[in-house]
Amino acid sequence: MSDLEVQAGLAAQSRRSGPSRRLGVAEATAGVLALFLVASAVVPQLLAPGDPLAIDPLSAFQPPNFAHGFGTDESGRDIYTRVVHGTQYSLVIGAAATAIGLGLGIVLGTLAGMLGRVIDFTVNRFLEVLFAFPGLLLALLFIVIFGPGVVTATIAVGLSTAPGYARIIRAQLITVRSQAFVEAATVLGRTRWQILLRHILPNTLAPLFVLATLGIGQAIVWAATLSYLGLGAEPPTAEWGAMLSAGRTYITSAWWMSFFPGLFIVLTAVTATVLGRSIDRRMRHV
Amino acid sequence: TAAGSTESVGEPKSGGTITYASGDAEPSCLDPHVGGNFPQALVSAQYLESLVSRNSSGQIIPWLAESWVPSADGLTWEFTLRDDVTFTDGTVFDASAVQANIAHLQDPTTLSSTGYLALGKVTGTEAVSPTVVRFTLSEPDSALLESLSQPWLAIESPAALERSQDENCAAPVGTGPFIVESWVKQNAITLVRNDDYVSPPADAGHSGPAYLDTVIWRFIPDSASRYAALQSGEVDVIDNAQPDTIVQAEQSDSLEELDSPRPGSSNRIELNSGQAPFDDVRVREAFIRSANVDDAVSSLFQGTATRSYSALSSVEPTAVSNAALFAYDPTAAGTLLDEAGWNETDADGYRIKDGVRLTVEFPVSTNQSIPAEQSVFEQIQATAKATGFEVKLRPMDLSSWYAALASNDYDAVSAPYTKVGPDVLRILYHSDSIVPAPSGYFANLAQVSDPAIDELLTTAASTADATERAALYSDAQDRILEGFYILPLYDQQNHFLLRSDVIGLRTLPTVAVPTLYDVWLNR
Amino acid sequence: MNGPVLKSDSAAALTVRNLRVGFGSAEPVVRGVSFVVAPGECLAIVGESGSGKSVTARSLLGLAGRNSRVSADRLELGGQNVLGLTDRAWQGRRGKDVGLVLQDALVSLDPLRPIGREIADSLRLHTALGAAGRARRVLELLDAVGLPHPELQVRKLSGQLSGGERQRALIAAAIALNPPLLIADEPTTALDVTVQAQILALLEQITGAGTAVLLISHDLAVVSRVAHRVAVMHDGQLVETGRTTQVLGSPQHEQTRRMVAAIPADKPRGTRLSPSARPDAPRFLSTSSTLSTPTNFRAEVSLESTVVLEAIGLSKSFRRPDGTSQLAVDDVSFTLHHGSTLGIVGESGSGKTTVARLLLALLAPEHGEVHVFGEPWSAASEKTRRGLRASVGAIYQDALGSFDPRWSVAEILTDALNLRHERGAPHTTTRLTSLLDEVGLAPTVLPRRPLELSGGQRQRVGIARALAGRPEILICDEPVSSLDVTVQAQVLDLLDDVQRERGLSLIFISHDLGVVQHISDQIAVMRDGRIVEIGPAERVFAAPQHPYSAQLLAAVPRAPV
Amino acid sequence: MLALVLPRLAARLAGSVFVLWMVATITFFAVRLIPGDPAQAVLGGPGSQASPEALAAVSAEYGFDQPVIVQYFAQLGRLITGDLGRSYALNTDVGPLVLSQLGGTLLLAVLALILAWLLALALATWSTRGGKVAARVGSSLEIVAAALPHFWLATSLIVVFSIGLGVLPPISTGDIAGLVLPVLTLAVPLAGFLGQIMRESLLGALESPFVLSARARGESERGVRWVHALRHASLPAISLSGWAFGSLISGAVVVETIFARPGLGRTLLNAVTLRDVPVVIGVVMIVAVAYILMTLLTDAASRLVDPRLRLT
Ligand SMILES: Nc1ncnc2c1ncn2[C@@H]1O[C@H](COP(=O)(O)OP(=O)(O)OP(=O)(O)O)[C@@H](O)[C@H]1O
Ligand SMILES: Nc1ncnc2c1ncn2[C@@H]1O[C@H](COP(=O)(O)OP(=O)(O)OP(=O)(O)O)[C@@H](O)[C@H]1O
Ligand SMILES: [Mg+2]
Ligand SMILES: [Mg+2]
Repeated sequence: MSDLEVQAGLAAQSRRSGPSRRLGVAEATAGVLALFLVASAVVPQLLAPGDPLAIDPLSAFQPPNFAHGFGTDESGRDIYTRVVHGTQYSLVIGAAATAIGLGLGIVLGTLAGMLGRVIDFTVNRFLEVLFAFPGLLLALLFIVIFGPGVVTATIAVGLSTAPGYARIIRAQLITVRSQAFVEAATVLGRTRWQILLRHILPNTLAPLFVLATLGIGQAIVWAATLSYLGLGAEPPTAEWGAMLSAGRTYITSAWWMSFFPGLFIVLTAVTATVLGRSIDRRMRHV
Repeated sequence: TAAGSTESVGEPKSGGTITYASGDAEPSCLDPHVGGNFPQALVSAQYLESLVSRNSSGQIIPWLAESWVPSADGLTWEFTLRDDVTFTDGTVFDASAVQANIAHLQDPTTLSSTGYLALGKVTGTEAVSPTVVRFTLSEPDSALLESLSQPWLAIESPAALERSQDENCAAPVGTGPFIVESWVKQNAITLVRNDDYVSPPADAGHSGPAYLDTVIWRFIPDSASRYAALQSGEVDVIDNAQPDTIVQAEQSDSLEELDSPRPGSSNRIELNSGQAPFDDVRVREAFIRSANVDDAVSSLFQGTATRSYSALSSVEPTAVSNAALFAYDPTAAGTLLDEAGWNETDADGYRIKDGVRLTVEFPVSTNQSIPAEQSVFEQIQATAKATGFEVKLRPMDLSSWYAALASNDYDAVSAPYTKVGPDVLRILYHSDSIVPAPSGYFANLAQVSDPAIDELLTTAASTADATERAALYSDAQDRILEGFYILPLYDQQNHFLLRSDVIGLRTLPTVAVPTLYDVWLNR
Repeated sequence: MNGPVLKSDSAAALTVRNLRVGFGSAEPVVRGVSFVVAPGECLAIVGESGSGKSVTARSLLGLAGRNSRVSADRLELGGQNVLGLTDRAWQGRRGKDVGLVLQDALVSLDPLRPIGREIADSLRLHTALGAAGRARRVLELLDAVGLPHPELQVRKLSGQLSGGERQRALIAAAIALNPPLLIADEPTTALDVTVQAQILALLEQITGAGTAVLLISHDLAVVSRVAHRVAVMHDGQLVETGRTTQVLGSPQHEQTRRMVAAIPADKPRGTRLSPSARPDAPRFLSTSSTLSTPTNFRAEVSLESTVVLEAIGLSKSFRRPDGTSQLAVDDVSFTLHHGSTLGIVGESGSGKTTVARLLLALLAPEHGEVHVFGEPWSAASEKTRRGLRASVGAIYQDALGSFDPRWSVAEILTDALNLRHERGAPHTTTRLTSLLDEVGLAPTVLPRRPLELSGGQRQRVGIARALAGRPEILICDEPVSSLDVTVQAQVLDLLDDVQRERGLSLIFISHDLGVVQHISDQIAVMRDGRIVEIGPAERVFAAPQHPYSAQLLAAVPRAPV
Repeated sequence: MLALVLPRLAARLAGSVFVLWMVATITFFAVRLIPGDPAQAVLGGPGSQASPEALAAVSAEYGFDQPVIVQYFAQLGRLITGDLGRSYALNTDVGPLVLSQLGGTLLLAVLALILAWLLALALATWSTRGGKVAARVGSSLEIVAAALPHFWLATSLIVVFSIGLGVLPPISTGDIAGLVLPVLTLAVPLAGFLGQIMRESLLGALESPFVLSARARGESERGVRWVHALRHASLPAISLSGWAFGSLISGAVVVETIFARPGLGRTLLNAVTLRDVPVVIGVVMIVAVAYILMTLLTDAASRLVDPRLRLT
């Protein structure tokens, strides 16, 4: 699940891609999409006035048509309405899982990077152990122990991304720690804590903001996978992953049921990635 | 197109390999004595046979036993066995073989659960002669024949049973039309024809060995892949077909459908009458009246399932159906809730009483309920909400689901139970079944505790006379239905889809498992 | 230094007429450059950073880069037109008709391939030579460029070679096919003087063999040694071209004069190296636009004055990657007197930076001690030291890296002034402005971050930060080595002025002997972690006693002034 | 040389053993936290109607009546002797079971890794060939591919290739054809990731001075890529392959279920739902060993491609 490491690599490299201050087509599109997604999450009623849970068995399985732009599902619920209203769950799952992963990662990574060799060694072995677990198993065990649902799925995804973040943070911290400006601060007579708080942490954590936007997309994809395994959001929550996996059953007879939630998952992940990388570029080339 | 249109396909041809894809879990043991669940029944029906079978009108018919006579007091039964049958390992089928099987089932180390329970009243067996075996019972058991017809009580080679359980689980030896050749875990079981086969049940389509050379028995848990595999011809028969694929198959020339509801109970939602809020019959009725099941079934099953108003499967001749009790009537439901004291409504539109919300905890086993059924629950959730019920659907894996049941952590639940004959009612609704087994398992999930029902079911279980027995079960069902303990949905769905060139597939009318004995390939 | 005389243009190895190069839609960065190089002649293009030298060089091989627009009236290699060649045609000429040694020597060899393979590449691409033949030729080439033990070197990766060795390998690769024209872009920057001398000798030898050489450099001293003719480039144009002696000896153009003036070597202390033409000129810079009069104040510093910093028998070793230990600093002792400057010179890896870090107590010595104002410094705890930290400032070679990239200049200086809690207050701003004024920067830089500053501005901010705590000792580790000569001159002048005003004591570390000579009272020559010679600057330069010092000094190229 | 390598090997080995031990420990206790009686798992799984005697007998036989810590050390003891124990639910020894499932998963993961590499390489080289359009299309493809959930991709592939075109089987068939879709399912999202990395580093390498030097020697565009740039571009992707392997195993849980392939993923999923502690531990241990080996392998591959690493 440490797709984040990949992202870290990307984040580190995109430094090189040059300071294009102009808004690219991709960025502009991603911006518009992001606005739409945020609006869907905050004021879904505005974009889709219907009730996402309202069933209408008699108009089940309708392909996209004038009344139902994205078609209807097996219970006759309007898929467009559900997708729009589901944004909040998916975004919250994505954001919260990332926050949890990142939070844990910061604690572990900082411990490993900052406090002596013994703790570094211990935390490192611990991370290695977590890496040796398949990420999904970590999530699986957690959910089986604490029961399925949006909250546990979120925590599970967060937990399984934490080692990835921790590794990145540790590496970043070690890099920052050895940089000349840290020595310069020592020469100016600053204390360890002052240096940690004013220089090391801000410089370590700043790139993580970007990582986090990238991680959100991945978290949503993982949460969807948990839904597929029947361990995600509880019905009839209009969570995308749950909709996607419900629609998958009817893939041969009602493609639209899985296509639109799937499309939104991919779009969200892509939007987050594009925006994250663009923000990163801008931040680096201030 | 629907199956059964087997006219004019010509003479059966021998030979060929068929691939059967099961959506059920892969058994951990191929011997259905051990444990005893449906997946085992499905596959073991191809290589094991029972003493008796049942025909499509519900009558018990001979199989390995040619005839049987109960004593007048119903405490002993003598079965006359066929004398021309040998097990595929060469062992002779005789009275001692039957004895060995009953002993195996009753041996605690076998870890039998279904078979063990079915033989609850059997205290001993005796070989009267090589072809006559006598069963001794502690009390009359009107369900004995039905029990013995089930695949979980099939007869295996006594020599094979002597082997270790591991060996026996991997390749049980019976008298059936096929022989277990190999089993690659998580992939397939390979069965080959028993060339010496002589003992089809009385209602079989032909005699002598099976037509097919080989049967590949695969496990494809994902329903979409299973159907895709059938469509692409990768497999020939699939079970647990989804409603939408059945509808598609009906339009296809290359696919056929076989619908064979399982016996025993219907699929129903059981309301936990043992605790609030469903300890109040008015609330139970209100819930049932507030659930729009008809629309749900017709939209989700698209005509592949018929609404049930009975506690029993429609294949059970003794089933009682009462549609009037389950009509969708939200107004009546509202009135009933008012009467029961749930007359206030909170901000979310749910009924409350003494500050407590009218909440129905509904754990759903993701392993046991197909997606369409889970959607039925969602629609019930949505329609019941209009009346003021907050139904909390909780999907969980099988172990967690049983754990929730064991800790009485449910108000509604749906748990099918397959058993041949109406005796299933005793298992499901006798108050004895509320007492959990040491494992926490109990069958009376509605927690029906009605002395009158207990009395009716106990009497029926030991009543030999068919008419009398049917009347007793009918009375019991009336009481169960009128007590609004359950919300029947439909029969336990058991749809098979097959390629059109697969001819002669039928299910055994016992527990509706398919038999490949009569099947031949028109290729 | 009289090069071969060109009879006619058609005999030229390279003819360029009105070359213009631009990127994207921006203004061209090379604007109408014309020159000719004859076989056996070395033409040097000099000019300050960013004037377009490298772009010109790359354009001559059709490698100006992505988005480039190249146009010219004539562009001929060996008399043949190469304008508008297809990429494929260019591929056939590069390496064969013209060799290019890129500016970034340290990173111009593929770090994943043995250098033998890199050198053999041109042979593989342009000749039918078999593997064995190529291997033989590679050895010859390495021998020719003066790399000892070629047979060992060919298998090394560029990471295993020193800067000078890499530069020589690159030259070997460029001359593998004896191209009639060799273009060498800054072939000696970032090299030790001794290594630099070897490279220059090599270039001379190549020219001598009849190859035309186009040398690009911003270092006039280097140029004066090998070039027959010099072309001065400024802002994309050649402003002055002529014989080396003539151009450097009596510079005509303003830009040329400024560059010549900025050469520090041999200029006595106090000599201004930079004119004060800048609008933000600091108050103590002389207003004269040419060289100011030397105001020699070296005599004012008496060796008997107070000792402010003392190093006693410092040693420090590091573990090498292979586990063995390396003595980076070995028994180093010296004293620094109030108001004086101690210059430390030595080749790369001789331990200069390590000494600086020991002096700053960023490293603990294994043996020996550092005293500051007579108090224990290295032996004290960091807590005790913290009180004295303000008196010991530092300026780093890598100014950019020494700033927190997230902080603006204002934040950096506020922090250094210990005014964090009064940010934005009017009197804070006043102090910041006056501090910037001291180093000759306008207050407009305050909101900018280090990345948004030019190299010279960054180094000045670094000095301002060091001065903020009003230190009495300033330790400068290569403070000018990454700067352009003209900017370097400004920084050196600034340090001179501050020292004079404040009576600062300086440790000045550099591998550039010219710079050190210009600024130091005392000089310590380091080699392999030891100080091989220490003494008054004039004495060391005039009469080096240690053979190594002598060798070092002999290698310094000097501009004809 | 040997004297230098040996201590490092020893440290590495010790680290690996520690990781395995911790993995076993965490799994053991985590699985014990799951509600449900292990004896029940032995007796035909949840919902079995086992008799009290049977439960007691099983508890005694498997030691479930002992304190958890005793069971833990017993389990550890067995692990040390290489005995993975006996499955509660499957009536077999875990060792042979897990080994028999390992092959399928490993084949899937390795093929997917290789395919992902090839796809990523192809995409990266194509999209950096010059044109802006190619670059845009390339990077969009990569980002979208990386955002595809396995289960959705798998179904879509089945719909297109098995049902629509009828060219590939939707389930494992034991031959090459049956491998194509599962491998594609796993490879495409991974290729998206690797592709992004590779393209970035390829661009970096193509702009580096040593490539300019090579061009100045007359190297062709293809030569520049194959002799220089791709090698550099592949380095970060190689070091990520260890991680990628882990994520492939996670993906295998889904892919094996959908394509009805035997393998560790499916085994694991079943074992977790059945509370089959020994099987869960067995699978996790095997995966951990595979992960450790994979990390060793990627290290070795990095050394092969990057001779600088061989120097130290
Ligand atoms: N690929 C490019 N795209 C856009 N601008 C470029 C490119 N290459 C160089 N430039 C610009 O062209 C100008 C001249 O650069 P060039 O590298 O030729 O300077 P230089 O004289 O070699 O300086 P230095 O002494 O620092 O090497 C600079 O302003 C630089 O930013
Ligand atoms: N932290 C360190 N760990 C290991 N070796 C080091 C370390 N710092 C310096 N060295 C080694 O110590 C020796 C002296 O290094 P130092 O940086 O002091 O040289 P220098 O004279 O400043 O060289 P340069 O002119 O290249 O900056 C070098 O061989 C270097 O490799
Ligand atoms: Mg240049
Ligand atoms: Mg240094």
